[in-house]
Amino acid sequence: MYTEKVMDHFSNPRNVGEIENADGVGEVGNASCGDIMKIFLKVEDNVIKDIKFKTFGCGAAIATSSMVTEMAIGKTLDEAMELTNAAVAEALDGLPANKMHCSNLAADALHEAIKNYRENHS
Amino acid sequence: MYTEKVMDHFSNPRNVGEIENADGVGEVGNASCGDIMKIFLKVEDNVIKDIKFKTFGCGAAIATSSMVTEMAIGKTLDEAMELTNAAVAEALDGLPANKMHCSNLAADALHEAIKNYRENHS
Amino acid sequence: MKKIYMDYNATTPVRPEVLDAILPFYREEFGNPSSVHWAGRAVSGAVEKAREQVAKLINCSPAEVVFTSCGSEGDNMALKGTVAALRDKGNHIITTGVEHPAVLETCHYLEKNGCDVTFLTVDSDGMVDLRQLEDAITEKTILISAMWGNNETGTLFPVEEIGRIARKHKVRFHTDAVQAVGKIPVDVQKAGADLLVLSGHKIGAPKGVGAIYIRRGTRMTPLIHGGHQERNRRAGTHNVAGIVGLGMACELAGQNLEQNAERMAHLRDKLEQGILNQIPDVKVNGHRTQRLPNTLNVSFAYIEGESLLLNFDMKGVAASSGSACTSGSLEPSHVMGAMGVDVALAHSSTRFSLGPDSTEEDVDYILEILPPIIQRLREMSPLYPG
Amino acid sequence: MKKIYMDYNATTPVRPEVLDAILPFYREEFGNPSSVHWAGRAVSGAVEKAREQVAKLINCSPAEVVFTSCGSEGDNMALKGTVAALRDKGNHIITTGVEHPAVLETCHYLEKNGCDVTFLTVDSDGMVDLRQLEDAITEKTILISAMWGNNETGTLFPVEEIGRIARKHKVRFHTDAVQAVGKIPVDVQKAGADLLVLSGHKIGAPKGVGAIYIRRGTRMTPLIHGGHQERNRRAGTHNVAGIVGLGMACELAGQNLEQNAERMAHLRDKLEQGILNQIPDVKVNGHRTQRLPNTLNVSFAYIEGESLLLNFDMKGVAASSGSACTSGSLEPSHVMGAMGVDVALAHSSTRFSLGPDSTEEDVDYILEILPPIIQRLREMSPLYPG
Ligand SMILES: Cc1ncc(COP(=O)(O)O)c(C=O)c1O
Ligand SMILES: Cc1ncc(COP(=O)(O)O)c(C=O)c1O
Ligand code: FES
Ligand code: FES
Repeated sequence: MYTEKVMDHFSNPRNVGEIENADGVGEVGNASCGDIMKIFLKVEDNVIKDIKFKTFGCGAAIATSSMVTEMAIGKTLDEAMELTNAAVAEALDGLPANKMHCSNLAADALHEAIKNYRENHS
Repeated sequence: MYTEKVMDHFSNPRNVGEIENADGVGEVGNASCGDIMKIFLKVEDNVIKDIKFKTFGCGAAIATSSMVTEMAIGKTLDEAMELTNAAVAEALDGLPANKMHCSNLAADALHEAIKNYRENHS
Repeated sequence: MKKIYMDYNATTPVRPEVLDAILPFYREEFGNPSSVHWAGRAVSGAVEKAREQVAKLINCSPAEVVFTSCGSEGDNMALKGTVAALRDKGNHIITTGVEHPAVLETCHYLEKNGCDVTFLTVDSDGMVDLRQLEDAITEKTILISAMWGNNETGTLFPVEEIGRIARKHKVRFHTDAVQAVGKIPVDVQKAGADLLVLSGHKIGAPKGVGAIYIRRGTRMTPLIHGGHQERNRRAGTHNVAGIVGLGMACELAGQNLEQNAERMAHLRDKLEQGILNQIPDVKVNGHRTQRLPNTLNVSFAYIEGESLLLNFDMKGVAASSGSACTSGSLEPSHVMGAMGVDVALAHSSTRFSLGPDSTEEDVDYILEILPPIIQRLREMSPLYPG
Repeated sequence: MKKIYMDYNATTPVRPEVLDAILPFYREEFGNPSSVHWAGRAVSGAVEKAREQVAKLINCSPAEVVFTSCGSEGDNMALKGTVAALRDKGNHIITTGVEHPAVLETCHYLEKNGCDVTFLTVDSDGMVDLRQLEDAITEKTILISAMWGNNETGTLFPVEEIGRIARKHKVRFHTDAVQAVGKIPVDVQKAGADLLVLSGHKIGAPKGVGAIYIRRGTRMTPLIHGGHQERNRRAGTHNVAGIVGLGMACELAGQNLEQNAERMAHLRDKLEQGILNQIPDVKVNGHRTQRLPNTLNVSFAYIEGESLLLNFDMKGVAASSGSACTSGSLEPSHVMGAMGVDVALAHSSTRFSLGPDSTEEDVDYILEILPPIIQRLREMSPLYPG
């Protein structure tokens, strides 16, 4: 049911973990299925230098978490804010129809983390 | 679905035909399935000397017709009047449940033929 | 003894290619298609492939195909599912007097439960009258259910025109195509059908599997509630082997549709002519041109159907009959009755239905054994004038 | 890669003896059991033999067995058929919150159509309270529907006592025994059941066949109207191969019932102990003694079920989960919910269900691969305290 890309990111997730003294932290829960995702950021000169995630959720949730961290790293915060759920799903070569909602977790958590950074540093 | 006895009487029915100038003729129709049976008697000294049948009906109807003629021949009219549908069915080693009504044809036609004989000769 | 099967409208042997396609799903591929693990995955792909194969044969999209356990389930679902879903719209159903019991008995049940049902009459060929159909439509009409091809006589209804009338009056159109699918081209778009039912065992797939086409956007209440299978339209663990077999059978049927139809029609016509030439007092039942290519229904006057079948059977020939005696029911074929065939001839009606494997030799053999059997039974019949 | 199947409650492989019994009915014996000729006769005998085999396993008479296409159909028939037949008696149904969707969804449908349904609660072991059951009975109660063994947790309801209460109050008793039949002794007389549903694919028969026991004299409206099959209780051409397979599977299950149950319980207990000994923060879901011998349901705290299943799958292990993520539905297992398991732990619930072919090696392998998988996933979890 999952694409190869999804299974790759699910079985070898990139950037799992926490960042101590992170510059920004975002946590979102998926209202529809009760799953949870947390993103940690290290930011320098408005650029995401390091990013880590922790996820309690299905295969799609873990894969999108992993993918979004790969897509975000090295981007400016403004660029990262434009990353959409659809873009993440597309980068994974698609998700099953009943799993599209899982991709919401990833981009939302990233955006929350950036907002959190901006609140802390404004 | 039919016993060997039924199939034997069905495939080699005994006493098929008509008796010209029969002493008694009985015809019955089976109200429930539209089938028809006709019995012809030759009677001497109150004993059935010859008997023939014609039947438009299912395998069970033909087999019971054949059987009833075999059972009746040589019997006195009083004895023959006591032949029941159940006895005919039993002599055939039974009939399927949904075919029990067919056996009604045979004994009824025999009884009608005897009554017809008695009416003609009283 | 020679065995000649002339009862393809009753059921068909499973085609060897179908059996080959099925077997892996009884062995290594035993998973539940709803499962996420290896055992489920292979299997769910196979179910979706079969859905495409069915969709292709009847020209719809795979998402419009719902798998069922048989034609009867499909017909029950079409009728009861429509009545439950469109209760707010109306309660009137139009059908015909010659439908299969899966439609007729369901209609009788629905009548007892608040529906009005119009049973259209047919003429002596078993054909409906389109004007009568159109006149029967009221504001409360929610469904027209008219079969594509009749199982007893082979008479084909003008489904495209029925579909046009249904669309014109915005009434849903269901067609029981159990006998038509695989024998003649069936196209749900051309027919303008909203619902269409087919059954696997009539086309070389196993017994116990079927499908219903549900046009996208057609509101339906499920007949079987429960799990999320079939997009919530039919619960129950998939009959994977059966479904795979149905898919393969549809693919095969599509490949050889025209040739098979021509071959069968040729043999059927030869049988028909042979019977009419050799045997007096025979009546062909059903439409002479608008008819399934494989079906021949004849009444041999003065002879009751079951006794004829048993005699055929003793010679290895399998056919079927519209006689009440065959079924153990009380009335002979309701189809013959609706066509105005008299009761004795209805009792005499005999159906030969051919299949893709039928041969010239089969037909020759039947034509050889038939006359003496008929003669013998007629001589036993009190109705026979001699 | 090693493949270990631990999902027998989802479906089972077809037993080789069952496949052997089935195959002739895909080849030479292809007739329709309703036909009177040679092609039908052999087959109708086989269907009746299967009926006896099923009857023997559950201790009823063959005439009380009606073949269906699956457990879901059986449950729908039991509920809807009772409601339609007993409309004059009442409209109240009592069931439990942990039934299979085939019962629950049907009850929700019936609720929308004029029935009152009481959903009994269960305790944290998934057990019903008999007093609560008895108190729920009113003058309008027509049916108690309570499952024999729960598919997710294996918890066994006290069916004999439920049956006694039902009889005492002259209420009909239906039990969904899909998970119990073939795993533990099931006796409809002892249970005092009026209706009982089973499904072939849970006991080594093919998918797409099942049966419902209908106690003699129990008024039922058919779910599928039409032909005269199954004494007018279920129309549709018989799934002959499936039915023959179901019969054989019942016979096999009956032969080895106790030994299989003991073997499975031993292995299940070993798996349970092994998990509890090696892995912290694990909760066993379901009753610890009143439980199917083959079922183990555990929640691995902090881990979501689907991600666990996928990791198992990568190691060749097939199991299942009560997580919403597995089904793509919005809510995690309603069974866990009814037992008061908190949402996160419900998401974590994982079911291992064993079968007669499960081995010690299977269990050892799982116990070997499990700890690192759990460790890895917990380290990825934002809920894990570390
Ligand atoms: C307890 C229970 N009831 C009913 C069913 C439905 O059976 P089937 O899948 O044959 O429709 C299942 C199986 O999923 C079950 O476990
Ligand atoms: C026209 C028609 N409709 C419906 C059915 C019922 O199909 P099934 O036997 O698969 O239930 C049949 C077959 O008997 C049929 O010929
Ligand atoms: S005589 Fe008609 S069913 Fe036997
Ligand atoms: S995160 Fe729950 S279904 Fe994907």
